[in-house]
Amino acid sequence: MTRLSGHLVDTARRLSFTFDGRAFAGHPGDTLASALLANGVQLMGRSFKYHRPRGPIAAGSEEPNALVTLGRGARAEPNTRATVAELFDGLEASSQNHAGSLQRDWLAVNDRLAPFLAAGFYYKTFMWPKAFWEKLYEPVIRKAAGLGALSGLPDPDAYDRGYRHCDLLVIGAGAAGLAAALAAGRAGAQVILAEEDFRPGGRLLAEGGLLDGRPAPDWVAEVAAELATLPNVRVMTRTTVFGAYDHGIFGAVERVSDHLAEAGGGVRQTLWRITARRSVLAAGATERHIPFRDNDRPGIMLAGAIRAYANRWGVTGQRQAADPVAIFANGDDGHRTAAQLAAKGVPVLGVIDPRRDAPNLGGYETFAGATVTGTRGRLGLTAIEVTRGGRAEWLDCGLLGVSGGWNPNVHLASHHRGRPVWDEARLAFLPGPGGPAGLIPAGAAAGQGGTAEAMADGLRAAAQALGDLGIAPAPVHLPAAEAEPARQEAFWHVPGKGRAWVDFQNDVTVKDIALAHQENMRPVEHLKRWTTLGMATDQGKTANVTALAVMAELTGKAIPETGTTIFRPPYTGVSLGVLGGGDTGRGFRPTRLTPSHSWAEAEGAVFTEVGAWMRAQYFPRPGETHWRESVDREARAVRAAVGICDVTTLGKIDVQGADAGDFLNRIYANMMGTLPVGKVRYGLMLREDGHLYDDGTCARLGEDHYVVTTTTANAGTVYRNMEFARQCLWPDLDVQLISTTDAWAQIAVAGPRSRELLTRIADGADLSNQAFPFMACGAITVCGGLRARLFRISFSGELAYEIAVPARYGHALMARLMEAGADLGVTPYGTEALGVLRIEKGHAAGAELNGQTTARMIGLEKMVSRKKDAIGAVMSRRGGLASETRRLVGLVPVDPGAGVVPGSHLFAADAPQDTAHDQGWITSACFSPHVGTMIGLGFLENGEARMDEVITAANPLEGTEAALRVVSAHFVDPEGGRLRD
Amino acid sequence: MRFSGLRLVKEALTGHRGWEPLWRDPDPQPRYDIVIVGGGGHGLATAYYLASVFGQARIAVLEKGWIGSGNIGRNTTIIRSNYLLPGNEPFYEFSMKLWEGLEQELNFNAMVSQRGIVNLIHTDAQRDAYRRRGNAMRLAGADAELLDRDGVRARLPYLNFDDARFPIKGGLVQSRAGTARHDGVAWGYARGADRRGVDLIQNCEVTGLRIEGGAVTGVETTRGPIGAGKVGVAVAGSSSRVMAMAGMRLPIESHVLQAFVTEGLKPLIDTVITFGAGHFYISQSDKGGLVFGGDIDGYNSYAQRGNLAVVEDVAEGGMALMPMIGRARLLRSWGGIMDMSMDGSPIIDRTPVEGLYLNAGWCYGGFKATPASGYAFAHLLATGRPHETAAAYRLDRFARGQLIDEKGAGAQPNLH
Amino acid sequence: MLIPHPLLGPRDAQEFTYLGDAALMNRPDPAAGEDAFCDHVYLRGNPAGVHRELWFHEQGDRSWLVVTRNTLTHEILGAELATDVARRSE
Amino acid sequence: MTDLIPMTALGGAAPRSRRHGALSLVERPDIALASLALRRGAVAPAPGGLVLPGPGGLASADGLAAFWTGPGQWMVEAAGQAEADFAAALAAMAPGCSVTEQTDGWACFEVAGDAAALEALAERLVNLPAAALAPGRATRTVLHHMGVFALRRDPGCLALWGMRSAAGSLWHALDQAALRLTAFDET
Repeated sequence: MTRLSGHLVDTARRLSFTFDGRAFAGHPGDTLASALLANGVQLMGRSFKYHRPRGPIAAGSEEPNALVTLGRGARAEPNTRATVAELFDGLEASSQNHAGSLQRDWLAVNDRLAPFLAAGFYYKTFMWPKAFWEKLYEPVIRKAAGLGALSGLPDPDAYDRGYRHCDLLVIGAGAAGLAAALAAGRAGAQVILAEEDFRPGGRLLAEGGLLDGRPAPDWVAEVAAELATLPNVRVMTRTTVFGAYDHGIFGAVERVSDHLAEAGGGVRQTLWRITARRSVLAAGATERHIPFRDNDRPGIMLAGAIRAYANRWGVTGQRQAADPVAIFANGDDGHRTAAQLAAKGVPVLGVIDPRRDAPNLGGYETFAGATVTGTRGRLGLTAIEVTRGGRAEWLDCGLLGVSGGWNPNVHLASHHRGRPVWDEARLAFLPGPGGPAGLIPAGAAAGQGGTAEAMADGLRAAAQALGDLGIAPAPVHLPAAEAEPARQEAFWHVPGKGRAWVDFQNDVTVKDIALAHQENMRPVEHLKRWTTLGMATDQGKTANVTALAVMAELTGKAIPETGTTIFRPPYTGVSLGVLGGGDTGRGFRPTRLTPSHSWAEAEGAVFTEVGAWMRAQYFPRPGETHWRESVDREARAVRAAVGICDVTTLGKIDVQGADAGDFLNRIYANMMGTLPVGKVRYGLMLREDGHLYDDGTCARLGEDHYVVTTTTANAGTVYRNMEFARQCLWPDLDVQLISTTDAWAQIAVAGPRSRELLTRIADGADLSNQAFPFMACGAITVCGGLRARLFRISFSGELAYEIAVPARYGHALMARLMEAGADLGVTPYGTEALGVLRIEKGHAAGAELNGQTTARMIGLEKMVSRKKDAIGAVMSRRGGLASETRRLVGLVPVDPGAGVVPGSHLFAADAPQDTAHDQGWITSACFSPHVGTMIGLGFLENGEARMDEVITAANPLEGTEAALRVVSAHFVDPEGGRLRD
Repeated sequence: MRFSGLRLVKEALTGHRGWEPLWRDPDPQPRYDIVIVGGGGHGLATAYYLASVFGQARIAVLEKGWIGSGNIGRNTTIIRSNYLLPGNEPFYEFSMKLWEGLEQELNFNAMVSQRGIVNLIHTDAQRDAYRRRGNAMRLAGADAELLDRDGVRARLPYLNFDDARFPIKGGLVQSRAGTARHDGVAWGYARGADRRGVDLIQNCEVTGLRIEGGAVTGVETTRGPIGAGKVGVAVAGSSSRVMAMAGMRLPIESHVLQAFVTEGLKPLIDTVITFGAGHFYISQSDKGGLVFGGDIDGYNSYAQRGNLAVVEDVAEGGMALMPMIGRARLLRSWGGIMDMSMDGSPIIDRTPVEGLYLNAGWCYGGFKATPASGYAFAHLLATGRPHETAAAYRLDRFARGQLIDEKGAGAQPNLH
Repeated sequence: MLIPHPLLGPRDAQEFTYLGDAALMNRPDPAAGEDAFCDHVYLRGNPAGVHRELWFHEQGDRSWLVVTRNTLTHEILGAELATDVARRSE
Repeated sequence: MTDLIPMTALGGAAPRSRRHGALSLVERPDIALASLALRRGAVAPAPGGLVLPGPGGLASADGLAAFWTGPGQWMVEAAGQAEADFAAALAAMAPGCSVTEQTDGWACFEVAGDAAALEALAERLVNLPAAALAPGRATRTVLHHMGVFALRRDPGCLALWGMRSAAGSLWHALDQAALRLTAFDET
């Protein structure tokens, strides 16, 4: 069809696109909907429940019917509103939610079954037989439900995230928003103007009015041009502000390349978190329809949408240009549409208006005191029934515009659960109290819907915001708008037989509301949940207020007494891709690498995750075919010779200050202040509730200087808790804290030949047992003068050290130790062997320190000093903790070949295996090369008193069970002689 | 009136004129034997079981808004009994068994769908912890199954197995877990209680507790004073506020948990998946929306709404786990107020005030607990003794040090 | 949310870690006994309204702040360095 | 001098650099870093004549630079001193203060380019008002789940100090953001 005059589409350029495989052409400036309408296509989708044929009713993001799938393959995007999809060359769209073709959808049988599918029907049936729900009913329902389909393939596009800060965020670039942005921009405020459309102007592009005697889009272009010159103003088109969060934070999505055939390697969309000191909500208004019998056919649209298609896109929605157009309206606004269409030469049948004193603005017939009471046309409107004074007549009609008044887009104003208030004069809900602080509604969103009113209200809002911000205003001249008749009368639906749709997408009719009323589902929320009204993709934008009015009529109450409706984020649907934007693959969260990572990689290490860290798990050697072989070899090497392992991941906190010792006495359950300079002590940390939460060593490097080590997992928590103690509990202590975890590469050198190895690199330091005994620490140099810290501590139970050098040398130090110790049998070992060594020694680690256990449970209650106060000391002694009988024990299988499985539960040998008889669980297990069998650690009731008892470890989850003997948790050198030699 | 397919056919053919109100809207009586404060899932279930199982009469449920307006109407609808500790697991398994017969019992289709749940495993240490949990479930009579990586891949091929920051190494599965239609649960219990004579009184906010001589004698409400022999409080989210009327402080903080649903989509995800490492869980509703959530916002709140940072965090987790959802659109988000207790487990107990009973502290486990919570609370109210599966949910367990701390997070409610 | 840092101005709450009731600063004297500690550890203020609470600027200057915030509206009425508060109460 | 050969945080023998359109990224392993904290009640020193800045500030003088990290706490940088024991040198310049070696606790990446390009990148990385990253300002903040110090040395240079162990992740985040930004510019 040829376009009407005066549109904003670039008809000089042609864009090809397809819909359900059929090729069409449109132009830059078109949406998919405007281009399809221009091609005479009305039918674009099917409704959710009854699969009724549907066409667009709107020209904006509120569209509930014309949902299509854009693109294909991994880029297929379901449920896209054709009314906002910007046309580009090569666009592919397909209709959705039908079985068979869009024209012949066999699921439309549901429409025939509609009486059985009334509101809430599924709550009343499908209960028998019981097993059939998951097997039969639910799969059938699920298959029929849903709208479009995801491809099931990973989203191939890139998304970005960003943060912007401004003095004033203006939401919406229509009459009010442009005026507000211009005023604030000229005044020098930092302004962001966000517009969901690809073109600023809002309804000014759609209304067909004049400003200062020129087409309104000309003024829009002038303002946009001026705003572009202001460095303090940023205009963001294709950007939807979808949510208002606390303290002036807004979520916005910018569709960066959705309108491009090729994204060129750039991002698809960007999520902006905008922090604004003040905001103006100039989001406009959404027209509402009037339910009447069979009001859902393709070709029945909102009258304002018809006006928009005619003025902005130069198209009307009939299938043939000669088909007559009618308007059904309860106010003057509908008459404006008719007059404009008539002036553009569109055949206008007339305006059907229930008001007896309905006006006539010229160029069409007015059917005063009349209503539309029926329609015909299976896949598109062909005729309407007009009833006047009890007389009905059918009239041929190819397009019907419906106008029931306008609902201000109050959504963001109610995102903080502030309730909109009813304005009887405007027949609309306006933003109420309790809106986001600093958000000023303006223009149609505030009920000021006329062009002149809206512009003036935008200025008022800007002035208010500037006043709040302490910025002096600058003058703005507003152009004169034409008079716009806007009288209306409340008229909510046409009563009568048949089905009259209120919520199009979810197929909720006036009858469904009446049924909800009959069944006492009358509170608005019950109504919505019982009927699914307002739960469709438009979130009730086109339905809620009308439904409320119908319910009010049924209950005989006024609308505000019946309820109100609030909205939650997002304003329109936001893709999960952009919400979760950025790195979602391996870069999803940071990865921490140890200083010797690349060395370990070169050595062929297999890595494992520990917290955010990647650690070498074991180092397979040629000929080893199973990880156990490698681990056994590594563990044996430590017990027999010497092994080296990067233990940098343990947290390190540098503690300095005159009161550092006193402070650490309060942090650790055991005494730390008495530690001599040059010594290390093992320590336990409790939560204030008395439970154990971390352990590690504390080294005193100087009179006022300690280094605390934490477990890898708890480094951050311990630091935070220490800062809490320092700042909030004991602010008068002289203590300074700082983390140094990453600064030092710390290498464990463990095994009977560790001293020998270290001596070779220690620049002549005396490491003899006398000079540097067990639990000594000190500064030395290694490898020709590199500063280092040496700690004689042991996790393996062998003679062992940890040596720390600046992290940049960690890699080289590992290599040097390997070189220097080649003749000693030096062996790198990973976390698996580390685990074997510590289990053999009975040391607690993460599985034992899981936040549910106590010092008593791991047999260290004596470390909780009674001589001083420390965090958790008092609470560790209360009844429930003091009477705890579970103790950490060692476990070995009675049958040497049997397995020991962590996570098994422990039972007395002859006890029934159920919750009531559960006596504990296995925390850790491994094969012990030293013992020659699997061994385990576990918590067992009265464990200390049950040495040598044979118990049962049950693992019903995997169908295994083992007889285990209870032994001491110290499988190796229980006297601790080796580590002191 | 009994609901059935036959009835539906009859009504459909006669213009639906015969459907009766799902419940009455009675005015409050001057006095009841038992007043339940809170017309949410737990309060309604309590009233239902008091009337149906424990033979109590003269019961009222007082609801400040509309029936089901609390967390029963704003959650992610998951039911499961996959707990670790002996204080919890038997209780949740009892709840699961009640779910399994609920719809027939209530004559209301709450769409209990046992589609299973998969808790993903990413490390060896996590597998050990889940094995301990799975065994605890089996020992309590629940079902549980441990899958390896291939097992998970066969079942959920669309997860990110090849480019994941947290590689999937297995999963703990409970096949009997699943989802239920949350509103349907509230309505089913409400209708069942109403049919057994319970007065459901909406728009009736309790503004005070009448306590004389250390015993509760009634409540003050926005609809006038109501006498009561016993008062049971089941107002999760507002427990601290209501119990403050009795001068009590609770080991509870109120926190907001956000939840999310996408636009409707054809069937895609046929189970419930939890991704602990990415703070994300998801299922798909019968209507087609992907229903998902993550962590609580983390600060005390009564505002029933959360903030953007958490929205992003949850969506990031979802994208990392299943990048196929990138082109689905978030339709709606909402926030519910959780009673976050100091050990992450609930309280069903008497209080120091004679006749005043408390059901609170559900953290985000409240929905799945609805049947057992109602049953156990009714048991306590009717008999004065805790139900055997809820015996550990005592108010004094904190002082005694007998905590039920599944996560081992300590007295830090926002970590549970 | 934005936390009005007394030294750095408004900063996004994402930089902070939340702890809870500012009464956690009032650790009982060790001689006060178990009951006092139980109250301190488990019974915290949970008002629907103005709440004084602790936030740690973990991804910032590592200050603990006492923030006064309305839990019904999330409106923030003020923020102070916890050390200032702690020293004042000593 | 030791004969061990150091490795940069990104695992190379030499610092890494990369160019994306108007932006260049470079690793700076040469800068020594030490933390300095005042003892209780002490007065701020002026190490090497450097006046230690107030909250959010960055100051430099005579080859040293310092940025505020918290009440009574600073990080002090010395370009070209990474191989020396800079903490010891700083301790000597600031007697009575708590000084801790931090050189290898952190990894420094500098982004250079014109101010507009830098700001376009910065707004995609960190959530800070423009004033917090104006020339001469520095602050710790969060960047893609990592804690970083962001320093605007001058209009054309933004420095980011991140945990050394996560240097690869930080580099990746910067590199990807710059890449996407420049791709966007070209479309």
